[in-house]
Amino acid sequence: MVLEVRNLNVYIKASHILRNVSIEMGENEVISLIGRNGAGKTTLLRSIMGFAKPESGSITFEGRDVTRCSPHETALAGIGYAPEESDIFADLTTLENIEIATWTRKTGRNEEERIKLAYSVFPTLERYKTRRGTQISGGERKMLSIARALAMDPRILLLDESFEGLSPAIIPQIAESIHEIARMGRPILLAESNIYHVPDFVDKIYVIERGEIIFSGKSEELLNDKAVLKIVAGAA
Amino acid sequence: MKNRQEIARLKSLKLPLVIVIGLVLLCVPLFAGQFFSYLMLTFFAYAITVIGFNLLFGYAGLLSFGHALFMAVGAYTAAFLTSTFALPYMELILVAAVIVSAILAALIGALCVRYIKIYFAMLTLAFGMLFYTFLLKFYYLTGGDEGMRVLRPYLLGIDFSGTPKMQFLAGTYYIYAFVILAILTFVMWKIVSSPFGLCLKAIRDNPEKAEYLGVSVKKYRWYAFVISAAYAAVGGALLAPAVGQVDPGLTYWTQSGTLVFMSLLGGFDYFFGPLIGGIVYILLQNSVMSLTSYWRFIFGAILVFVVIVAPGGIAGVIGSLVKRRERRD
Amino acid sequence: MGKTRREFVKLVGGAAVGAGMLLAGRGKAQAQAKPAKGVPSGPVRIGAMPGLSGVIAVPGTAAWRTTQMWAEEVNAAGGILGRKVELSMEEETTAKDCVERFRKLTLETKCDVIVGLMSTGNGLAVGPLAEELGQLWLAWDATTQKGVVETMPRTKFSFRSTDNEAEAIGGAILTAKFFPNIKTVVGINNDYSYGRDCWDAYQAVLKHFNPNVKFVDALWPKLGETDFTSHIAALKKANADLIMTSFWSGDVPILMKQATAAGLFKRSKACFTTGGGAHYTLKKEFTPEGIILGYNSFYFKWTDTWPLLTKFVNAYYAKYKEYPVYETDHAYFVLQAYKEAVEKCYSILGRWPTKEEVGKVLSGIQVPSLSGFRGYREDNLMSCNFFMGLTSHKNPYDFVTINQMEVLTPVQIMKPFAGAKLYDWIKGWKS
Amino acid sequence: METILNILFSGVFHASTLFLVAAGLQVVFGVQKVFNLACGTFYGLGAYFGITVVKCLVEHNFPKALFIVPLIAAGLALGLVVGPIIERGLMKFVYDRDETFQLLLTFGLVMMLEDVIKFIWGTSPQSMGGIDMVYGQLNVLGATVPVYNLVVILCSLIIAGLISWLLMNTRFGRIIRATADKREMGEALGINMKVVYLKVFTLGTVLGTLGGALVVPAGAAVSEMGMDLIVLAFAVVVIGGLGSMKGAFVGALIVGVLKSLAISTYPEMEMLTIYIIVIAVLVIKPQGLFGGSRV
Repeated sequence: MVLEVRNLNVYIKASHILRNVSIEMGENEVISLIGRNGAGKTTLLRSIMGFAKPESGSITFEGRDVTRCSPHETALAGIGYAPEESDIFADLTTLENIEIATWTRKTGRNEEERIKLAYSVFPTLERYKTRRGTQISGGERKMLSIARALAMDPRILLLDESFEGLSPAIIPQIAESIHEIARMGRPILLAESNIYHVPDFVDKIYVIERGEIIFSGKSEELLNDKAVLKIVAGAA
Repeated sequence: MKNRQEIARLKSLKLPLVIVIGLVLLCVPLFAGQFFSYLMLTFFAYAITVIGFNLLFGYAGLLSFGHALFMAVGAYTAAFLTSTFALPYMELILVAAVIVSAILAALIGALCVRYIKIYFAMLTLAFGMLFYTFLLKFYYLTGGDEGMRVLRPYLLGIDFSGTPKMQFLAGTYYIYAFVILAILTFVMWKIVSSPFGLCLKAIRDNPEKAEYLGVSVKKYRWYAFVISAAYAAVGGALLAPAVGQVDPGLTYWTQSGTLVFMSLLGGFDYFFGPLIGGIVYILLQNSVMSLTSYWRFIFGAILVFVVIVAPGGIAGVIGSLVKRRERRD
Repeated sequence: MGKTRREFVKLVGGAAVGAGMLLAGRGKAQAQAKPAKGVPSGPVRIGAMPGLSGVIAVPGTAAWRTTQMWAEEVNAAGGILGRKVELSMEEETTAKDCVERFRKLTLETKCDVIVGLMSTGNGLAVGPLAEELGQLWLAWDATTQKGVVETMPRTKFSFRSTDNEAEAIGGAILTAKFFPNIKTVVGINNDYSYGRDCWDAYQAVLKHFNPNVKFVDALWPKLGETDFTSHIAALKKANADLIMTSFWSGDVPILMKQATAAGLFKRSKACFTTGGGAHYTLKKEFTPEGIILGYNSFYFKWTDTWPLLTKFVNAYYAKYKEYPVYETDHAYFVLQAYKEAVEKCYSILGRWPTKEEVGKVLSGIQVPSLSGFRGYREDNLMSCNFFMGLTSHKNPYDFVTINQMEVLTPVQIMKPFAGAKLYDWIKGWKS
Repeated sequence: METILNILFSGVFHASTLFLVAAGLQVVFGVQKVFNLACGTFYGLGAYFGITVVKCLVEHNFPKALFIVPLIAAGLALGLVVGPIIERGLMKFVYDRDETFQLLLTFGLVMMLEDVIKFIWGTSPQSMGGIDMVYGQLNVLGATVPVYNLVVILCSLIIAGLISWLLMNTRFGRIIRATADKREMGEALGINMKVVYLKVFTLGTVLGTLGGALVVPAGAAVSEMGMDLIVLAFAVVVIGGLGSMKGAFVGALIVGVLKSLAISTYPEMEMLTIYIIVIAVLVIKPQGLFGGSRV
């Protein structure tokens, strides 16, 4: 297992947001975390990153316990993160946004290679590399957010709602880029609220509802589980 | 939720305690020296101010760094009425102070409540300093840096000028101030436990949600601002005759800092927190100032310590101790 | 008190030992181990209220140091009538706090006398309080003046400092004397009552001597300002023959320095009525010769023939590596006056006097102080000489001193009695 | 003409020190979201320390004309020592608290440091004597300007240039701009905010101490010099826009020149004008003139 979350319980202020959540991510796996808004997807991703401190449970990444790691330590360990809001640095150009990720984590690849890698997955971005974060479209921001995480040369990627709010024309394009990243041998965790956006190359699906994992399995199995399907599909 | 429980517990357990403490405070002049009574008198004035201040700070979550302005408004009202207009009726002074400060606060508040957090703090600071400059500059009206005399007021229309000053302050005036404090504390208690008070808290915790639920956020903040200003003015008006002189130093920005300090020291999450903070601050200042000329350093260090180690203030520490014991029981 | 005030004073007058004799005897006085007969055994409690922060910190520190030095000296010589002196210090801050601290010193510490306070605002608050509490208050520099009008013409317990505008009047007299040909004057004074009153009084007096002089502009930096480059631009614009200022604290060297750096004194003369308040900071490098500099009531080298001064200045310098400023003498005088008043009372009554009795003796007292004899008038205002002159570089220090020193007497520069109207008084002068 | 130049020079001179202190305030607020009331106190500390260092060197026959070198070094060194001590010793504990607490912490710091200054240097005004006059005066179209004042203005401009270069062209600068905008995202990209905060707070402190050291030869150090400056620096950042360096620059110029102008034309209005502008800006454009852009 590359990433293993065991019995995670997370509270925000007094509310119990994640209840005994366990997920596993194997080598070369693309897994999808499906759940309605407020079900706890983002909190789970943020807990893995170290933004939210779990009350109990453990997070193991490549055999190392990262439960209590601070976000930058988690990132340096090799977990890339593209948040729901993209969080592009508005004052920096596209290129500078990507560059920052190459300065922090040192890997076998040098900075140039990593920037080139990011551009190769998202060629659109190269055209806008001198534009500032405020001057690019929503779809490009999503791309840049993922590209930036990729430029860190991470072992795995956590992508939060990468298709949310995008025009149907761009979704396949981004999905294809994600697929390409996965083919490079980087496992990906894809959080998604809309079941219809989940790409078909996903290997495993977890469904989260009110902070609990209520389903895990292949996508075919989910299609057969009417009860669960009703919960997630109803939200879309 | 926590607060409602707290209120319920307070009602059952703490009410007798509050009454006992109140009675002890009232009887201070009987067993303590005149000077200690005088200190308590200044405490009453500050208590009224911080109790109002905390409606804004603790309940509405708005940090005013210029609240000393309204205290000064109250104090100068007392000065004007007693020395310039020869109208030394305390009740009139109080009413005038409330009216003047409410009008001023309504105007300033209308601008300030559009902002929160650091912007609110800065804007109030700017108004406080504007008023400070005004008091200094409009020399012929306000006496500039020399300030103004505050003559002894009539209480309930009775002239006490025959009584020696300290006897007056530690006697009649003491009781008078205490009664006003008691009434205003009770009124504030009613305010914070009313739907209005609960709304303020809801706004503090989640303004978007409150707006969504149909609460007019700005209007509520504005009300809170005006009420707290009126309280501060009453505090200032009560303080002025005790001191006998008002000066612009009352509204310098560090004075506003003192009010925040008191609330924080006592614990602004609790209704009685600022009162505890006020009394501790005054007693502490009294002894530390006599002890060393570097008392500012000690006070700075205390503030830093409270901010870092005990942000809940004294009441917060007591509260958590009580809770721990309850849990053990 | 069976006796009327007049009788009491007469008695005192009869018994008054020559102050000079007291002075002479003081050094040799055997250290009395025990209090004199009829004197309580506990220490004499003296409350001191120096300002130790902000602008008043410079004179305040000097006064507080002097107070401590005086207490040490007196204790070493056996105290007052054999009672040790014990100091209680409370800082002078805002009026509200001063009132509180004054009450504390009176009611809690039970001080026999309280000395101190510099700010007039605080004096206005504490003056009436002292009367109400029946507490002797000997001010260092605080008055109870509202503008130039004394608010407490008759007091029993509060002994105020010299009139605020005295230095400005002296400055104007000397301006007329030293610079009779100036035609235009510009003022730069702090934006508070002292600054405004000084400017008004200065104008009135100078007009009296020199009716043709024009006052072209007045600048009002706020108290505590530490950068005057903008004001200097305005002073240059005014282009006057003379610049008058009543600055007295840390702002003096700053103004002097920045004005010199901008070449202001190449064109204009100047009158720093109270600049001596921080005289040792006026370095020769940036202070021109030949401008009027006032030292208030104490000039650290006004004479070589007054041993008290020489001894004190040397001791002060040895201890603090600074030369004392005027507030030292205010501080020294009030304590010395208190001590001698108590001793005089004792010589009549044979017991430790009450505060009221001490107060009665203090009215009209004359005692030797650092700047010569000085005293309290019958209206309980300090009365002393003021020292002013033209700056000079001819001295062994790195700062300026004055030559052509003028000693201005209280009769010249202070209203004759507390209730007098200042401007009527000036109008009545014969030139 | 001469008058206008005089007003302008004095205004710009005033602005140049205001800028340094306000810039220190801005950089700390921009990244750490802490409104540092102690920035004025750092300015005072720098002034006193600068005097001590220069006096000591001059006593040991250091060439007077070169005093500006150790002066700047003293300002820098002090900031580099004091900044990290305060950041590691105090500030780091309150980063996850409400900004109110952070403001109050710096308020406590102001009270403490004022007494520290008094304890070390006493209450007497301190100056370097006339050392700044070794540079002489310059006549510009009839206006006499002390050359040292021009040196201060120049230094301030150079520092402004350096900061802008640092922010725009260095990795550290980009990291500052990125984290000022979205701190959490920076962390998620592996940026150690502890280190960033330490550096930023130190930078803010250095700007204050350097400002104090630079300005003091032209005046004197007095114990209250920091207190009032906070209020002016506050006016600068409100007018310029909180967190914006450009805002600090323009705001300082506005406040400096305006103050100078008011003093020369209508001295009664000096401070009132500034407060009225502050309130007007807050009411009309609460983000300040450059509030939109960050750092």
